[in-house]
Amino acid sequence: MAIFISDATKVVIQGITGRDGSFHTRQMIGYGTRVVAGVTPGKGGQAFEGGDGIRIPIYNTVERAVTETEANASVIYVPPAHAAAAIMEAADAGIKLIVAITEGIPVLDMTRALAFVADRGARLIGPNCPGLISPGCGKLGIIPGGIVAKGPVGVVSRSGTLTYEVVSQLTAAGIGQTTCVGIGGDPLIGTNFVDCLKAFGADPHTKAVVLIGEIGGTDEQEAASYAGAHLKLPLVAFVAGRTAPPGRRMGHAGAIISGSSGTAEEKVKAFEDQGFRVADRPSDVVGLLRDALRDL
Amino acid sequence: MAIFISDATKVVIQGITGRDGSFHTRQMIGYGTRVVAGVTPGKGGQAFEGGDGIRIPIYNTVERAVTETEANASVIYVPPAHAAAAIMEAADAGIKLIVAITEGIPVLDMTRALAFVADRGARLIGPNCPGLISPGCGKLGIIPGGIVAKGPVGVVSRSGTLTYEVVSQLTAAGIGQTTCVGIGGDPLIGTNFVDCLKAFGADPHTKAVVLIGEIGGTDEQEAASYAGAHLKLPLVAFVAGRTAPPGRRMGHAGAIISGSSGTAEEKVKAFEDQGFRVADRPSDVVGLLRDALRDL
Amino acid sequence: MDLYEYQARELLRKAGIPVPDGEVADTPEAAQRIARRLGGTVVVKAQVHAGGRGKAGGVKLAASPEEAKSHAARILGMEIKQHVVRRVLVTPAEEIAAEAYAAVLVDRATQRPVLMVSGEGGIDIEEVARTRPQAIRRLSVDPRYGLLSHQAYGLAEFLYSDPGLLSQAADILTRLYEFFLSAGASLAEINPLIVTSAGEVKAIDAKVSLDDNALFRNPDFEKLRDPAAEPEAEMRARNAGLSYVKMTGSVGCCVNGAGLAMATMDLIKYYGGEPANFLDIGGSSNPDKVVAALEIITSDPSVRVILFNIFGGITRCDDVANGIVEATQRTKLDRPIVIRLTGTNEAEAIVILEKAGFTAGRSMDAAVMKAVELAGAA
Amino acid sequence: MDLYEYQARELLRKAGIPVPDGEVADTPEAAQRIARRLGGTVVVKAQVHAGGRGKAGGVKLAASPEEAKSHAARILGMEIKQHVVRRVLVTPAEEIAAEAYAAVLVDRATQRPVLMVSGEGGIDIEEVARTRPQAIRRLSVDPRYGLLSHQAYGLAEFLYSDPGLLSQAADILTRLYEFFLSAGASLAEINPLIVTSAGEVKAIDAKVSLDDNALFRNPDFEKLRDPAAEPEAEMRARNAGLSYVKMTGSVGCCVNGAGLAMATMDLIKYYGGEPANFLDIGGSSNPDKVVAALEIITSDPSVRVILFNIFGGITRCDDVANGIVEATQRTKLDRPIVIRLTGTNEAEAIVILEKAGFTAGRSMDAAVMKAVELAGAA
Repeated sequence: MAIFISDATKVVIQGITGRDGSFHTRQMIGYGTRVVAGVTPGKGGQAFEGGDGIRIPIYNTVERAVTETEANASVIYVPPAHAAAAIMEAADAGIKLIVAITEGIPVLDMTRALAFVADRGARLIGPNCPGLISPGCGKLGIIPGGIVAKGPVGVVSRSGTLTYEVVSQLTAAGIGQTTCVGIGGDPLIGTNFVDCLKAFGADPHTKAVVLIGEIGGTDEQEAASYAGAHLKLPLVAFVAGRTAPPGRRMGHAGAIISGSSGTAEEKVKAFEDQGFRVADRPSDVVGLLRDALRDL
Repeated sequence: MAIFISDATKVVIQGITGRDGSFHTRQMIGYGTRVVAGVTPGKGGQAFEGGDGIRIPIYNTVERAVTETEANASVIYVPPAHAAAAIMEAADAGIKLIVAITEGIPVLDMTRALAFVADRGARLIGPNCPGLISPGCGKLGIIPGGIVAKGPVGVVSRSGTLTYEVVSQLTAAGIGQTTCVGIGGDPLIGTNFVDCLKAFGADPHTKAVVLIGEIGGTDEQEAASYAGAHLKLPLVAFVAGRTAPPGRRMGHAGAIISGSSGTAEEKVKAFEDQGFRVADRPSDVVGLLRDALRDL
Repeated sequence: MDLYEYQARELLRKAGIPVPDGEVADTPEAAQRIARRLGGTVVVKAQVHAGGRGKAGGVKLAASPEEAKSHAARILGMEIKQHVVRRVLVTPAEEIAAEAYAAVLVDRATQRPVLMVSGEGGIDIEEVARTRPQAIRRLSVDPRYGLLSHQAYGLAEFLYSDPGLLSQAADILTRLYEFFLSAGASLAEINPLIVTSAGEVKAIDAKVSLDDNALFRNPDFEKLRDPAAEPEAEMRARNAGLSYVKMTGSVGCCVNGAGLAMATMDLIKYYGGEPANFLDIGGSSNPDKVVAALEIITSDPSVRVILFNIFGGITRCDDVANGIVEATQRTKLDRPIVIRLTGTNEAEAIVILEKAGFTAGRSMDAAVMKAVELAGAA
Repeated sequence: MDLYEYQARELLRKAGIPVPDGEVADTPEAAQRIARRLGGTVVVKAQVHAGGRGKAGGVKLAASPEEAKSHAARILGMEIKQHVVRRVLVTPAEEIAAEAYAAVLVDRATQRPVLMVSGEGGIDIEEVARTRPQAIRRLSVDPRYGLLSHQAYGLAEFLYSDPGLLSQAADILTRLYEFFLSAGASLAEINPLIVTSAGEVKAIDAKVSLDDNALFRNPDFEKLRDPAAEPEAEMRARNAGLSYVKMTGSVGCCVNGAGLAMATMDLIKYYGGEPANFLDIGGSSNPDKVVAALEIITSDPSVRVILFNIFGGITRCDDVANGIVEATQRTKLDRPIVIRLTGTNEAEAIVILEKAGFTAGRSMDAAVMKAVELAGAA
C-alpha cells in the first residue's frame, strides 16, 4: 500500500509553530496523518491548534516528544541555519524516518548530519524536498492531498511542482499511486532514487514506477543501472533540464551541469540503454505508463 | 597456540627510529617476530638496521608500509603528543591489530582514537602497555622474551613488571604460556580483560588463565562476571593495590580509587563471588594455578 | 558565490597558507606602482570569474613597471568569456621548480568533503581527470573526524618525496581544509601549488567558491561580492528571492518550482520555441515576488511573449493572479502574456484574471504551444 | 593537576560562563579591601584542594568589610583535611532561587566524555548518585560529533522549565563542554549552578582538574600550579619523572613499574609491615632517577628501612645498581637497605653492588620479609 510509511506512523513536527510548519501541519492532519506531537524549543507545554478542535502537544525537544507520544517519524520545517541540527536531534531521539522539507541548508552541515543519520540507522528524506504522500495512509510533507489517488503506481522525483504536474495527470487519467516521494533537489540528500526503487520493488502493491529526474549529479544514472539489473517493475522516466546551460545552477542547489557531466541527455540515455521508456514531455508519462503496464 | 597473533602476523613499527622504538624493534626481531616495516615521517626511503644484517625499510606513512609490505599489525612507540594520531593512522591503513606502548597520551585524544579504531573494526591493545608475547610465535611490544616459555596458560594483566614477576615464576615452575598480554594501565584502553578472556576461551591451546588486575575502574569486576558466566577455563586472579589510599593516582593513570569505588577489595570479592581463586601474593599464583589445573 | 583570484589569495593567506606578495589594480598606473614596489619581473593577471585567462591573453609577464603598465592597459577592459576585466592582479614572477594542484570540494557520490591533489598543476584538472586519472589522488574526509594529520601527510607524499616539501605541503593541505570548513566553501582550489627554486611550497593561483547557503555564518564575505560582475537582472532576482538564469530565446517564463521551470523550458524547445530565461518564483505565495518576476522578464528586450506556468500547491494561484494584475496595473504590458494556472485556488485565480481582462488555461502543453506561436508571430 | 576554585572560576569566566565578581586575598586586609569594593554582603571562602570546606568552617558570610577581614583572619592558616589555607576568595553573596549541579568528566565505562547535571546542587554529588540516582542525568558525548545543541538543551530541560533559564543553561553547558575539551581537563564541575532571584543562571563554585598528560598543549596552565600546596617530596619526584605517593608506614620502597610497586606495598602489609610510600621509577634505565628516588625516600623521617624491588626488563638491573652506588657514595645511608634485583643484567648488577658492599637477592618475598623485619627491629 505504501513505502516508508504505514498506519503505525506517528509524526512529530519539528518547527511546528513556524509559518510553514503550522500551515502544513494542519494540511497533514486534514489529510488524515497521525500528527502526535510538535517541537519548538522554548514552547514546550503549549499546544498547537491543528484544526477541528485537535490540539497537538508541543515539546521543547524531540526526545521528550518521543517519550511522551511514541512518535516514530518526523517532518522538519526548521529554518536552514538549524535544520541540520534538527535532523540530528530527530535521529538521536530514535526517530527512524525523518523528512526534511527545509531548503537552503549549508552543504557542509549536511555532510555531518548524513553521517549521523547513517550512524543511527535512520532514514532521511530530503532535505529541500516536498516529502511523501501515500493516498489513504497519510502524508509527511507538503505534497497537496487533492492531486493524488490510491492506486498501483509508485512515483519518485527530485522536484516538487513538476511531480505535482505529473501526478495530477496520472490521477486525472484514473491511474492512482501507492506512494509519491520527493527526494529533494539538493546535492546531498538522504534517500536517493535507488533507495526508493528498492522500496517500490519490495512493495506488493506497487505495479509500476514513474521516476522524475533532472540535471546534476549521477543519481538518475545509478537508478537506471539498478532498475535495469534488479527492478522487476515497469518504469517510465522523465528528465527535466534538456535546455539547461552548463555551469549554471537551475534553482535547485543540486541542479547543475558540471563540466560535461550531469546533463539531461546522459540521464535519458542511461534509462534508454536499460530499455526503459523516457517521456519527452510530462504529458507523455501517462501514455508511456499505460503502454508499459499493457506490456506486462 | 596464541591469541591475537599468529605466524601470519607481519609487523610495522611506528616510531621505529626513536630511542624506545629502535631498541625494542631489535628485541622483537631477535625474538623471531616478523618485523617487515618501520614508519617515521620524513625518513621514508631509509632503512633500519635490525641487527644481524637485517634491514627494515622505513616509510613515511603506514599506508605506504602496508601497500609495500602487507604488514597487518602495528606496534606504536610514538611520543604521547602524536600517539593517538598514530593509532588512527594504523587503523586508517587497514591494520587490524594495533599495539600502543606509549605512556602519557592525553585521555581526550584517546576518546577520539578509540571511536576511530572501533569504526574501522580494528583491535587496539594499550596504550600504556607492554604489549603481548606468544612464546614460539613472536612478540609485539616490550615483554622480555627470556621470562616466558611455551605452554598452556594465558596471562592477561594491566601492568608491566608485575606481569613479568608472575610470568617468570610460572616459567620457573615449568608452567608455560600461550600468550601473555599487557592491556595497559590507562583509564581508557582498547582491549580489556573481557576481550582477552573471550580470546583465551576460544583458543584451543589455552587451558587456564592468570589475570592480574589492580585498583581503579571496574574492568576486573566485569571480567569476573564474564568469566563466571562464560569462561570454561580455570582462572586465577591477583589484584594489586590493597594498600593504596583512595583518591591518589598510583603511577598508572588508571590506577586510582574514586570515592569508594575501584578498590582492590571489591575486585578480589568479585572474583571470589564467582568461585575463582585469588592470590594474596604474586608468589601464590603458581600454587593456586596448579590446584586449579588439578581440579579439572 | 565565486571569488576573484585576488580575494581567494587573500583568504588563503589569512588561513596561514604561503601566498606570494601582490596587489590588485584597476588602472594601468596602479599596476605600474605595484610592479615598482614589488621590483623584478611581475605577472599581470586579469581578474574575472572564468577559466582560460592565459589563452585569452589575460596573463602577461612584465620585466619592468612600464611593461606592467602597458600590459594592464591592454588587459583592463578586455572581455574573457563574456566577462569584462575590471581589475588586474600584479604579483612577483616566481622561479618555479615544480607545479602541483590541490583542492577541496564536496563530493556528491560519497557525500563528504574530498581533498584532491595532483602532481600536474597549472593546467585544467578536468582534462587531467579525463586523460590521466592516476595522476590525481583523492581523499574522502570523514566529517566525523575531520582531516587527520596522517591523511594530509599521505596526500603530500603523492606530490613530493623531500621531507621538507612533504611537511610544508601537509601543512598547506591541512590549512586549506580548515579554511574550506570555516569559510563554508563549496570549492577551495590552489592551481598551481608551486615549489620555488628555494624549496618553498606556495599557492600561486587560487579559486574559491562559497556556499551561498552558508554565507549567513560569515557575513563579512558579503562584501566580497562584485555587483558589477553579475548581470543586473540576476542581482535583482536574487534580492527578490527568485532564481533567474538568462537564456538566449524569446519566450520569457515565470514558473513555480525549479523542476517545473526546467520542464517548461524544455517544452518550449519541444514545440519549436526558445526560452528567454529560467525563472523560479519558489514555493511562497507572495504577490510581490510575482511583480518582481514580471519586471525582470520584461526588462529583457529579447522576450517576445511572457509565459506563466503555475502549479498551485503551497503557492496559491490567486496570489499569483493578484501579482499579475498588480504588476500590469503599474506598468502596462507591451508584450503578449500566456497564463497557465492549476491547483490550489485555481477557480478564484481565474475570476481575478478575467476581471482584469486576462484569460488563463489549465493545460501546460496548450499554454506552451500558444506562447511559442505568439513568440514566432511577434 | 587540581585547580583552586578561584582559578577554575577565572577559566570558566574566560570561556564565557557567567561567574559572579570576586577576588582572591592572601591577607585579612586584602579580603577587607575586596569586600569594600564589592559592597553588600560577601562570602569569604577558603581556597584549598579539598571538599567539605563549609563543614570545616572555611566558608563564611560577612555583612561588612570588617567582618570579611575578621573571617579571613580566622580562615587563613586554618588546616582543612591536611591542607593549609593560604588564600581566600571574596565574592558577593548571591540571592539564590535554586541550586543545581553540572559537570563534565571522562567516563571509563563508555570511554567518552560525559556531561552530568542534577537539580540538587550545592551538595556532595556522590551522595546524590548513591541515594537518588534519578536526580542525576548523564549524557555520554560522542567524540565524533561533539556536544550537539539539542543535547545541551535536553540536559538544561532536566534542570529548568522556564524558556529563559533553559537557554541560559544550555549555553552554559555548551561552553563548559568546550572548555573541558580545549583545556584538556579531566573534570570541569560547577557546583552549585544557581538561579538568582533576578532569573540569571550563574556558576558559583567551580572545580577543574587538568589532565597532566595534556598540559603540553596549554603551557600557560603550568603557572596555575601552586608549589606550596604540593608536598615537597612529591614535587621533587614529579620533576625527576618519578611517581611518588607518601604513605604512613616505615618501609620506604623503590620499585620499577606501578603494578609491581603496588604489589610490593601489599606484600609489606602481608608480612606485617607498613609501606612508607609508593614509588615507581618507571621503565627507564637512568641511574639519575635512582639517585633522586633514594634522596626522596631518605628525606622521609618515618622511613626505617629502604627496599628496592626491581624486575629488569627495559629497566636494566646494572643501571639501578649503579644508581644505588652513586647515591650512597654522595650521602652515606643512615638506614638499612634491602635490595631485590632480577631480570635484565642481573648478574652484572650483583657484581656492582657486592663491590660496593651491598648484598642483593632474587626473591621478592624474601626481600620484603627481611625489610619488614628490619623495620620492626630498627
